[in-house]
Amino acid sequence: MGAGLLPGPMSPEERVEALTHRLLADHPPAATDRARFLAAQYDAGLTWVHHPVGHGGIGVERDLQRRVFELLTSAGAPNLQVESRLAYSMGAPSVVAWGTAEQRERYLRAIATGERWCQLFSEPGAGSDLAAIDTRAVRENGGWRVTGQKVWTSMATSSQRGMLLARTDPAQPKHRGLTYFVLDLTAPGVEIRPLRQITGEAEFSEVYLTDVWIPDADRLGPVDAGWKVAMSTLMNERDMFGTKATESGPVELALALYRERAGDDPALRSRMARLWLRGHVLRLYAARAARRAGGAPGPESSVSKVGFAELNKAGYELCLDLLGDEALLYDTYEPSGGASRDPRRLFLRSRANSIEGGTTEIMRNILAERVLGLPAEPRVDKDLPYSSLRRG
Amino acid sequence: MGAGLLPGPMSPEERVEALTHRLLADHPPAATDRARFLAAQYDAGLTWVHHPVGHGGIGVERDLQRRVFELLTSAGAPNLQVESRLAYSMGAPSVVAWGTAEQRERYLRAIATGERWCQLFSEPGAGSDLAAIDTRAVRENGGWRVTGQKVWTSMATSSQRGMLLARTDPAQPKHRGLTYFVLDLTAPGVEIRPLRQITGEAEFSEVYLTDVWIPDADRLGPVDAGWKVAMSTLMNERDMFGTKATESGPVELALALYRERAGDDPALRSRMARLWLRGHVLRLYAARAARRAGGAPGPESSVSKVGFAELNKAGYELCLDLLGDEALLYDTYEPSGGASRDPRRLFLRSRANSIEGGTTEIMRNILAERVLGLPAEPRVDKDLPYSSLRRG
Amino acid sequence: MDEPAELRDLRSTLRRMLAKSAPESVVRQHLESADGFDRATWQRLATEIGVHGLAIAEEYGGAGCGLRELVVVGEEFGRTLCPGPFLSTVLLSATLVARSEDRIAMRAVLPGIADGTLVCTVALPGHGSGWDAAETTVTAAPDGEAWRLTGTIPHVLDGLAADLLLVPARHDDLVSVFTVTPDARSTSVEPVLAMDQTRRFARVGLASAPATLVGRPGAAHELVAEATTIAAVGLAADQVGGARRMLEVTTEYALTRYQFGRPIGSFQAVKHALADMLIGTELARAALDDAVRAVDEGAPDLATAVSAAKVVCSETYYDVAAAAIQLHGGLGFTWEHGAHLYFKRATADRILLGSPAHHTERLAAALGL
Amino acid sequence: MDEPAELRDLRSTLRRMLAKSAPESVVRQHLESADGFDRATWQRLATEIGVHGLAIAEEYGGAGCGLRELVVVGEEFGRTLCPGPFLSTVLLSATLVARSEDRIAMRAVLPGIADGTLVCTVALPGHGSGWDAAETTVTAAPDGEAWRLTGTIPHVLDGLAADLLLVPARHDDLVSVFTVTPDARSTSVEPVLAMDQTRRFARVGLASAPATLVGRPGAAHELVAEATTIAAVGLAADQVGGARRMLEVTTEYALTRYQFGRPIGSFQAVKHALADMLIGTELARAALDDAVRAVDEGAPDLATAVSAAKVVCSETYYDVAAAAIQLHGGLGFTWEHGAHLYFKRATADRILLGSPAHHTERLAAALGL
Repeated sequence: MGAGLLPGPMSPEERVEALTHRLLADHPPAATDRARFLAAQYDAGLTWVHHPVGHGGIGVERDLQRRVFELLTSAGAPNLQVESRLAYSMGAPSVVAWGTAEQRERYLRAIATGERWCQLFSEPGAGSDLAAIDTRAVRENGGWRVTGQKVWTSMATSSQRGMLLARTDPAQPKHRGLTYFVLDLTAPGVEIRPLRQITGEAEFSEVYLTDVWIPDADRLGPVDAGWKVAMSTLMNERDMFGTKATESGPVELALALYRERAGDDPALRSRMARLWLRGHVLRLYAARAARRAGGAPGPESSVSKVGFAELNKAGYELCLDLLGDEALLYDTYEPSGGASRDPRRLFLRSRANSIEGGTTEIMRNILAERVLGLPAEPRVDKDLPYSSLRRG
Repeated sequence: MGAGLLPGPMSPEERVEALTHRLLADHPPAATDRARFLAAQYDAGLTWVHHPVGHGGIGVERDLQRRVFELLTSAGAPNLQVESRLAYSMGAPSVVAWGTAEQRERYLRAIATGERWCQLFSEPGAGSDLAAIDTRAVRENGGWRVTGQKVWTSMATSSQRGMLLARTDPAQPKHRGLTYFVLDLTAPGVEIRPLRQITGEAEFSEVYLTDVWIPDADRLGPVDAGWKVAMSTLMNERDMFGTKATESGPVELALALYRERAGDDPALRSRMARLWLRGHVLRLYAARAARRAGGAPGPESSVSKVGFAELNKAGYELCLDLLGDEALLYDTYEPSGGASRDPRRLFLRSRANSIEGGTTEIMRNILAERVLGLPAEPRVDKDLPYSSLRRG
Repeated sequence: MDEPAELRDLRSTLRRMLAKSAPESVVRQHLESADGFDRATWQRLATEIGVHGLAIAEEYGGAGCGLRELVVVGEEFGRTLCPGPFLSTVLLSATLVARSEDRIAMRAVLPGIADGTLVCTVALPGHGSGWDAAETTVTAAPDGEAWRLTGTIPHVLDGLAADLLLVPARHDDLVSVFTVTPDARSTSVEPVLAMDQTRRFARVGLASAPATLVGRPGAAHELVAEATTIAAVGLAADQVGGARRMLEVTTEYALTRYQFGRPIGSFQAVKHALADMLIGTELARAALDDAVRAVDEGAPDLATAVSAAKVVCSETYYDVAAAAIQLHGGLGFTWEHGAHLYFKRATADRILLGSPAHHTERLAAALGL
Repeated sequence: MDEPAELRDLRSTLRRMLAKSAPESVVRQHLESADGFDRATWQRLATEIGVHGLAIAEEYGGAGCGLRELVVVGEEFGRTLCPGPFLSTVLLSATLVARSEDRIAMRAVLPGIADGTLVCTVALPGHGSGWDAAETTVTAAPDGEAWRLTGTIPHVLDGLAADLLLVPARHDDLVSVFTVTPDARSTSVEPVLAMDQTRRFARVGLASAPATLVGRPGAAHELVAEATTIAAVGLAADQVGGARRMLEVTTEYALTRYQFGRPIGSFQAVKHALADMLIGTELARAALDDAVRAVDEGAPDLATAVSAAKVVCSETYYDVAAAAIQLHGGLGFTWEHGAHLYFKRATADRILLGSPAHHTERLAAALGL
């Protein structure tokens, strides 16, 4: 059912509302199979409203997608932004920017109908220095043979595909010899191992690739241009981190504990007020940045990233102090896969906030260099072939 | 009067005590001309007890000098460590380490009898990067013709000589073409201009050198080896900063203001206790470092330097908050040359503590590199001729 | 900058004008002048752009805009350290008189403020924590239709330059606001030196000084609270403007100052310090915008939004100005370089209209902690 | 290190022994064991080096040394996370019993601690701020010559492993210390999971449990205060040892981990973070040394010196361990790397025997603020 069937001249807002209501009327979520509902949503151009017609959109402003999700969520329909976060928010924009017509057709529909993707960039030797990845992809049989080790992969076990960055030409400088693939995780040679962390959970995985064959049709973007593709993926990640962090709410938790336990300790009172203030200002900033950006994430998201990382750490530290002696205890170190809201677990978890998705140090570099225009540090590795670099 | 005239076998402590008492008995400070007293002190080997006999010492441990000064001060005698701080504590050790026999004879006696020295290292273009100095010294007439501008010189107007670092060979890398001179400040071409600062005072000067002629006899150390000579001077400065800072006492001032004004504000109370604690621990550390070092300053003094700089800033900030609305006011911005103890003036003055004598950033580099052994950053200027370097 | 066009125009007009009327050389001329600013220049800002009357109603000679416009002025003045009684006259006095709804007082005061001919100040009983009118020690005694005030106010902003003083004073069981026109007989005004060299304070003594009541008797608490709340947002704008300027100046220095053969801005220590300055100013601006919104909408969270902005902007300006000195090294510590003027202003701005501790306390109370 | 030779010898002997008996593999084996340590290894430390009895008088099987020696042990245990009831048994229990001057109790308890056969703990009523014996909710009732205790203590360190509990309990108007030998009938011991995986806590319930008085009736306040004060110095040593270790490990990592073609330790951000870790550990050691001096001399500034050390060492260890995780990047956040074990221990050490807030309050009181 095309957009053309709708009555009269309407504002984009009105069109989006009307289309969504019609989708919900034609396919009542309670009575419709999930995949069928999602396919109908895609065909109605309501998966990514800013995409062109035929690619899950109707070519209106990206911001209007928010309204679609509001209506869908309150009607009990699936919300891909939450359920397939990486595929929806990071995979799809990269496919749109770099994919062939065939790939857009294939991947966007797959994502729109529920396929989940994970990210296969980081490696043990390539953290902050992401371009130092060592996973090798060698041409073979109209495709690529890939071997290497990836790490810090979220949701690997529940995903069908992975956004993979691999080195295709070690003789070029490190940023230049990389290529981006969309890896089928069921391919032979893919092994996923849970990676246990400080909290006891295994929220991430290590992914071992041993002679995995990838058809060339699953290469996204030109050969040796993977760095640029990966950058467009990452810009969307950083933006997402900002959003995600606003939801995690140590401030609310601390307020609840404060009201329950703080008594009249003036030091705790003033820490509580200060924590609230920090959260308040970061939320104001994030809202302002979202309005300003009109959807396109920029280096400003690094401000939120740094701010929320520090807020979370300070917030859960305050929670711990509010817990008194109970801060000595823990709920369970057994990997439970659960979403425990135990403040002690969240306290431990928050230590990673200044590391994951770009360390605070790297964020500060980005702000200084891209926003303030300060010069990069002298680079010893920039123009040398990757194969000649010192690593470790 | 030589040390040999003293009776029997004595411990070094006893010798120092006995010699000092005899000095005071033979030259009662109240009745003795200052210069004559100082000359007698030098001849008695009590100016730098650790120097060899004949150079103002008796070859005992450096620590024992403290006892000499205690006795002198309580007897009302001059104390060079206070009165000619730079000459006594920085100039003399450099002369001992690098001077010819003739220079030791001449300079040590001059310092011992009251000559004051200032330091002429820093330049507008050479701050943290001290080796970037641009003042040029060219051989002429058995001496050197010097032109350039120095800055941040303490006590220039009350000094007779300056420890001067100048570039003698711009074709060499920047650390290597420097030479160290002891400059007679009354020489033609030396112009001293007061440099006013944030507090309104002009505690420092700029020193302009225009075609100043220095005899080669006043060169300290080999030609083009000035960097090493300067380093030995600076190691003694950093040590002095540690000592000086322990005396400046924002903690005492804050305590007095707190008792006078704080009322029962719990936040001020806890800040006061924390400030006291920081000061307490830094004093413990400084005492420990002094015991450990047995007098020889090392990179540990950077710990004190950083710590006291931060303590002073935090301390005077607390003083300001304790002053309430009076923190809005000031005593006078007229240069008064006085030693005002107004907390607002000390507050402004403290901003320089993390800059002067090596910035906190440089101190952290020193600790990381010299104590922890971390590698230096890539240096773009290390092996290039000074004349080819980019400056600004 | 994603500013609406009309604000952007105001900003650029003002910036051009200030580049001529308040360059650093002019700011420095006034560091030691008695009033701290030049009346003729101050009036020109009023007549040529109408800066002082932006938020004053049209019937009193103003432009009838909101705080949104005035905040642009606050930022640009803060950016240049523009000499003039902006805080005392335009922010505090005009707001207090306008809020009094006393039409006689409004006619007497507002047009003069709008056209730049009247310098006016509020003789607040305290700054960092005591500007509650109830803390006044000045007393008012009736004198026929008029009043006479007696008492001392220790630190009156622009007290020497003021043609008119707004003074909270106690009478019966009430505290009301009065106007006093300083005269040699009943008013003593002694300048007291401020640490912030761009500001002037005076100790004002009133000995049975003739005075006129402004607004309702007993309205002082409310009027002073409203005026200081609005003025705090203007002051927060001053802080954001100053912080932005220090960020720009320091960035520029980090790009052009070479040490160890490369710009100091290429060292991570400098880079990260500047990134923190950037983060601070970005967050401060978000807090400022929100306070402006709350005032202009008369939102229920007004008090919280203003206190939040005052805390954040105070601490940011102070930290940014302190970092500017540090990153300039010795140069930043000299009288000759401008950084110290901003640092001193940041130190004063932090205290004026409520210290961070004071506003944090208000936030804690508002949160019910 | 400018340590006297005898301490240096003790340290190197111990370090050698711990390298064998408590390498990381052994530490990890005990992360999930019930007691958290191995009794045989614990006894070997007693018999081979006499670690546990260093500060116990010779007549009770100890070496009669001072706290100086014991602090070396605390540091080395902290450095390796050596599994064992050092804090509960050697620091708290031995000190409390020794200070009671109750010769019967001393004979019953100290030799067993010294030879490593007796595991003993003090059932403190609270940790971060409540270890004042007066806060106990356990009550004691006389039973002929002996006593019976009833009540619950929620977080008893090494409560499950303990052969003997020292319990402050209330009777009449007094609070006294009693020993209880846990038995199945009258004592319930339920393990509660600790965040610090190197430590074990239990909830101990006493239902008319047979007990023996230790020391004078009513001496609990004094005995617990003395024991916790001395033990706090031992805990500060644990903190210094752990912090030094994290500094070393992170320095090593910064030297060998390459990013952007060079060791991460050559980046100023990493360098300066490590310099701050160094500064912290240096200052913490100075504070620790001073507390040891104060205890061994019985100096009048004892309480101040100990509180100062506990605050500084607590915050340093926490900050250093947190920085260690940050500088290791993702690796530091894994279960596999040891950094999290130190961070968790630092989190617990910060609370045990008084949080920084609690000891700062004591300092403030001592300064007469």
